[in-house]
Amino acid sequence: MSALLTLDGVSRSFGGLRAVDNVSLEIAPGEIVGLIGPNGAGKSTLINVVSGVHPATAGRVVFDGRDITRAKPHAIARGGVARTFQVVQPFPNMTVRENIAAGGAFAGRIASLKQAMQEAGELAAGVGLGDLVDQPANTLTLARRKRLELAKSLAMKPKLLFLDEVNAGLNPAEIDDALALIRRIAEQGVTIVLVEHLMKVVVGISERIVVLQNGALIADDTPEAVLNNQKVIEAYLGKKYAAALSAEGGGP
Amino acid sequence: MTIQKVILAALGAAALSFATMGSAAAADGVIKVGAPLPLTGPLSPEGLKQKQGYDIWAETVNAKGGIKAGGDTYKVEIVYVDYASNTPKAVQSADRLISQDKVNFLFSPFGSGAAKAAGGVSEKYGIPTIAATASSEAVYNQGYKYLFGTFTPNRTLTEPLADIVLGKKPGLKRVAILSRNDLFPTALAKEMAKSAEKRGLDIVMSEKYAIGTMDHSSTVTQLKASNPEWVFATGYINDLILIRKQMKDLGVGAEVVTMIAGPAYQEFIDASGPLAENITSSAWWHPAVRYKGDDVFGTTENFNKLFEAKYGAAADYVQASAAAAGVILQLAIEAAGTVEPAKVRDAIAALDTTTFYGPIKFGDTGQITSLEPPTFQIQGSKPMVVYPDGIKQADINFGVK
Amino acid sequence: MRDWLILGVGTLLFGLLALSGDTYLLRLGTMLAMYAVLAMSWNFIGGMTGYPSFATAAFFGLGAYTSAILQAAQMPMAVGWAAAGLVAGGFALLIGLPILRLKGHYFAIASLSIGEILREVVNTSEEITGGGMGMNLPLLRLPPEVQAQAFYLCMLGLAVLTTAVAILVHHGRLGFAFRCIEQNEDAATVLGVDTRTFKTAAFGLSAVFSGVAGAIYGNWVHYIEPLDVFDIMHSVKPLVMVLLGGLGTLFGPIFGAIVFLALEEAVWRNFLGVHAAVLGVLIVAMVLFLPRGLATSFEQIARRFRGKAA
Amino acid sequence: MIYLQILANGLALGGLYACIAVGFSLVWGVLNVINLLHGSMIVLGSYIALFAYTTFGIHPFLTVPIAGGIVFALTYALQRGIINRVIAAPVLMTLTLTFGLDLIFNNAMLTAFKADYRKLILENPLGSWSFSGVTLPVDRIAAMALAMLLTLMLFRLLKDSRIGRAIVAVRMDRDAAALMGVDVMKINAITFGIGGFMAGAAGCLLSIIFPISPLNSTVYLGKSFVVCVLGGLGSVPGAIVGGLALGIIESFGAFFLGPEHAVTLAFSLLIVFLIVRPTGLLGKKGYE
Repeated sequence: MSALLTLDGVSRSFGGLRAVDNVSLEIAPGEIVGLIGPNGAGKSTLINVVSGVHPATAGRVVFDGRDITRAKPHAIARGGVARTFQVVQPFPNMTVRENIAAGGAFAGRIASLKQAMQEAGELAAGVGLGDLVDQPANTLTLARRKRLELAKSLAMKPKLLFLDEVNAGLNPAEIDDALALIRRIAEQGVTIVLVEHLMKVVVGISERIVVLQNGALIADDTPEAVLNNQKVIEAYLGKKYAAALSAEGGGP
Repeated sequence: MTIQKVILAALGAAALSFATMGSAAAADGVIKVGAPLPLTGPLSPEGLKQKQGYDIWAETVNAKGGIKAGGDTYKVEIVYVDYASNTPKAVQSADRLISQDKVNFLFSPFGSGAAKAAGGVSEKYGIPTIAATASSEAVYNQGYKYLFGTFTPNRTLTEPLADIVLGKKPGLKRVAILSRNDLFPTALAKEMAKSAEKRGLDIVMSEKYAIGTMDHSSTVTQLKASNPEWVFATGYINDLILIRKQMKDLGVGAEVVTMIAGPAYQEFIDASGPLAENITSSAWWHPAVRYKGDDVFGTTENFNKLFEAKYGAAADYVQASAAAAGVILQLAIEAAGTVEPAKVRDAIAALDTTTFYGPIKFGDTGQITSLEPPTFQIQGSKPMVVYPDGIKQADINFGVK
Repeated sequence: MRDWLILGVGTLLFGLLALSGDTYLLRLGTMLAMYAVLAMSWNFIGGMTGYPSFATAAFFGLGAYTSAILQAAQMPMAVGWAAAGLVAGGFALLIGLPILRLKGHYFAIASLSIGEILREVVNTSEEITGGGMGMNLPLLRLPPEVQAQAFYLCMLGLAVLTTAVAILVHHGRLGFAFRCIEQNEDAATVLGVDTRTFKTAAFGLSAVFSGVAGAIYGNWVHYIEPLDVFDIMHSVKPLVMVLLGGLGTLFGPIFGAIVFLALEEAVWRNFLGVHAAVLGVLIVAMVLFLPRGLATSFEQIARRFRGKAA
Repeated sequence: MIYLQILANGLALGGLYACIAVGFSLVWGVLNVINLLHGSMIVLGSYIALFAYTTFGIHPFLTVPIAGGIVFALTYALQRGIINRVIAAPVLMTLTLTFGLDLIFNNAMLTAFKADYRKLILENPLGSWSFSGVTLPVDRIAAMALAMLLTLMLFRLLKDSRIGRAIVAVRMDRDAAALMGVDVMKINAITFGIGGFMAGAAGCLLSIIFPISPLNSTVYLGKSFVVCVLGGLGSVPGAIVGGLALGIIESFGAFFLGPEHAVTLAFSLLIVFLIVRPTGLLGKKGYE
């Protein structure tokens, strides 16, 4: 089975800084992949590279058999790559319904605006915002905004969905709800890349975990293998502490 | 919220007051003359001058009891509208003055362009209109019957200049022409080029500068390189003050430096100080001319005296021409014995008289033909007439450093 | 549906005004229609899409000159008007591609400069445009009242057309995209909105009708000159009208145009020499106290009253 | 030789342009407000210099702190009283507001001073310097030198003083500056005032060079725009580089293309720079 997304030696520099450094990676259809790494490891930049916001300065990105390295963000979105933002970005003065409908009307290729609005209502109900469809987005709480963000992405009918820290700022109960929602989405056949800096959240749900540090890929394995990977532990805890930990023979 | 209410109320009141305004009927015994003028915006200095001319005429007439037509006597009222130096607004103002304020006659807006544009309106309504500041022949050759102008064509400025300069310096050959890229200045520059070519002069440089030019140093540097004997520069007063200063700064001189239209104004002399010395210019009128007229002012001296008493400065050609426009209207109304527009129009066309401004007679197109514009030179910080010989105050000097 | 009804009734009411033979009233009506066209046009890019454009004067002047040049070459008036819209629209698409990459003040200045450049180009292309001498348009050999009625109806027709297009856009995909861009352009992009194309479309829409308005205006006043048709006030006034009426609303611009014209006329008549300052005071007051426009403020006040009554 | 003269003309002109634009650039860069009043403030400075010279015989160069101070007070008050109320509003609002204020202000000057062009004529003209065929007017050189001195002082003020550091902090990150205890509203007003001071000072220096009239304000404003974009926003050295560049370009442009194209050239350059190099010649990152 061929990969849905292939990154081949992808780099992205800002001035002298290499935010993403020679990353090669394949994601198969239907997978749930966790993308983790400490703050500033280049996770969000990698998403920006794939979604075309900051195109790669070197390497190749192939999605669904097409080279999208230089494609425009909106074209990539219409091709089936959706993403949520780490800092949620709703259209503040538009209603929940309109926010979601935008994803359907433009990337989801729904020809009729009416149809898009209707489907938006269903999606809103699906993420638990059914009562709030006619509220302006800027009146929602953070947790609800995150769900709105999710619903917007779903309206795009994506093949591949990047979820950038959808759980940040949520309390444990809200996180559990969110994870359940993500599972349901995955069951519908959407490939998911879950970006987190908290390892705990991704371990339970991911089939595979990819670890970035300083822009470079340092691990790509099953959750268990990654948890025991010395380099990963070092990346998270610092060399000294990691060495002490492994001397005690314990694991995180 | 209360502030919002207050503002809304104010806006509403303003809109209402607007709706109920206008339609003031012409009172008996008053002749209303509409005068759209550029009282704000780039042309406002000219507009304000024109207003002074109209005002002094109206005041003088009213002080003497008004205009007599047939058995009736009329006071004069001038209805001003500021069109903010915006030509279409001038056209609209003219329309409004005629159709809404019911003026009996109209004075054209400033300059050839606006006078031409507004000419269509007065023609439409058949309202006699006098243009005090439009010289371009294109204004008058449109077949309009109701438009009359007090300026002779532009070539009547350049021709006498060329005559007197070459009369005194037959060997002079090299002319440089510099003009502001604007209606009157470019038209005048073209006439100058014609006058020069006709006399076999070499035009060693001919450049236009953009409206709003802040610096002429490149042009003046080129001017220096072309080594002219006669520099002919047109523009508005600010351009000419700056050009003159930069010529001095960069050490450019010539036998003759002519500037139009700045030097006719006292502001040019004040603002240029010693640099104004020996600058030559032409204008349609000059306070040094001496005419004995049949009008309300009588003589040129009397007009000058009244003007100085009222405004504390000598009149220039714009102010005089504006006052002359009033005088012409008055003479025509008195000759026609009525304020009926068509009859007054015929009376204007038939005028053949002399006023403080000079002899008045209009050609077939409505443009005045009887004036002989004087040429003058700034000498000892004063404009001195050097041509024509009849009113000459001084001989032309050569050499501007 | 409601919007079409409003347009229909409005058209009928304003159409009746044409029966009046009062040339002054018709002149005001023509100005009003022209202001409405310019304000509606600006609303496409400035209100709906949120790009502070100062290019209205550029499109207006370009339209006026396109039409005047064609008519000077003996083309019929209608051809001149149609060409004006096409040229202005095409020019906007062309220039929009590069400058719509800019945002905020940068875009504002770039759009402003276009008018300045066009004015100077027209000023220096003397052979074609007459330069600073301006251009005369053919006079119609019709009685003044009939002319006034004809130009009023033409300008009103253009205003109705502009409004109809605005209604379609407002309720359609295009307007939806404009609003997404106005709200958050980056977010819109990753939702699949082709922002460049839509922005350019908004800019083009704002140009087409402004261009035709310039062309009709030229014939109406039968004399145009660069200083006038490229006057920066043609860029600023529509913006003030839209702000007055409510940014991004559908009928706000028309409402704003009516109020603005009434104020302008009242101020202009009653404050000789200081009308610019009075207009300035109004603008300042509006920005400080009515930032969301009259229509929105009326609504708010009405809601308050209803709230109190209940 | 003529090229050397054109270059000298351009440099002298460019110095004046820098002097016109530096205050405007500061306000734009720090407050993110395009101050459309700037041109009128320069004109006000010129009138103050004119009256100081004709009434009291004070040399325009000595009037610089007086005119600067008066315009500082005025602009400080305007910012405190009016502009601060909408400082966080969208670009359109602040632009429209300063446009309205300028209509009021310019009309007031027109009423008070009339539109007539006046000129400050020094009793002892400064004359020109001439060496190896190149002539330079001394008044321009002196004005330019004074302008550079003022600009340098502004530069030091921003770098070394407490207020200067607060201004720079606000420019970098308004919210962070507020969290650090900077009174942002006050700094806004002071910045606006400093912009006004520079405008008033520029007006003084220009009074001996250009005719004076309220109608000049739009020309000064237009030049400020171009200089800012050329040099890069909010950067003091940027205004100098942008000013000199514009002066030289206009000078040679007028020579090669003809003076009627000088204005077109400046604005075309502005658009090209906005699109191709929005950070200006110096490449400093602007503040949107």
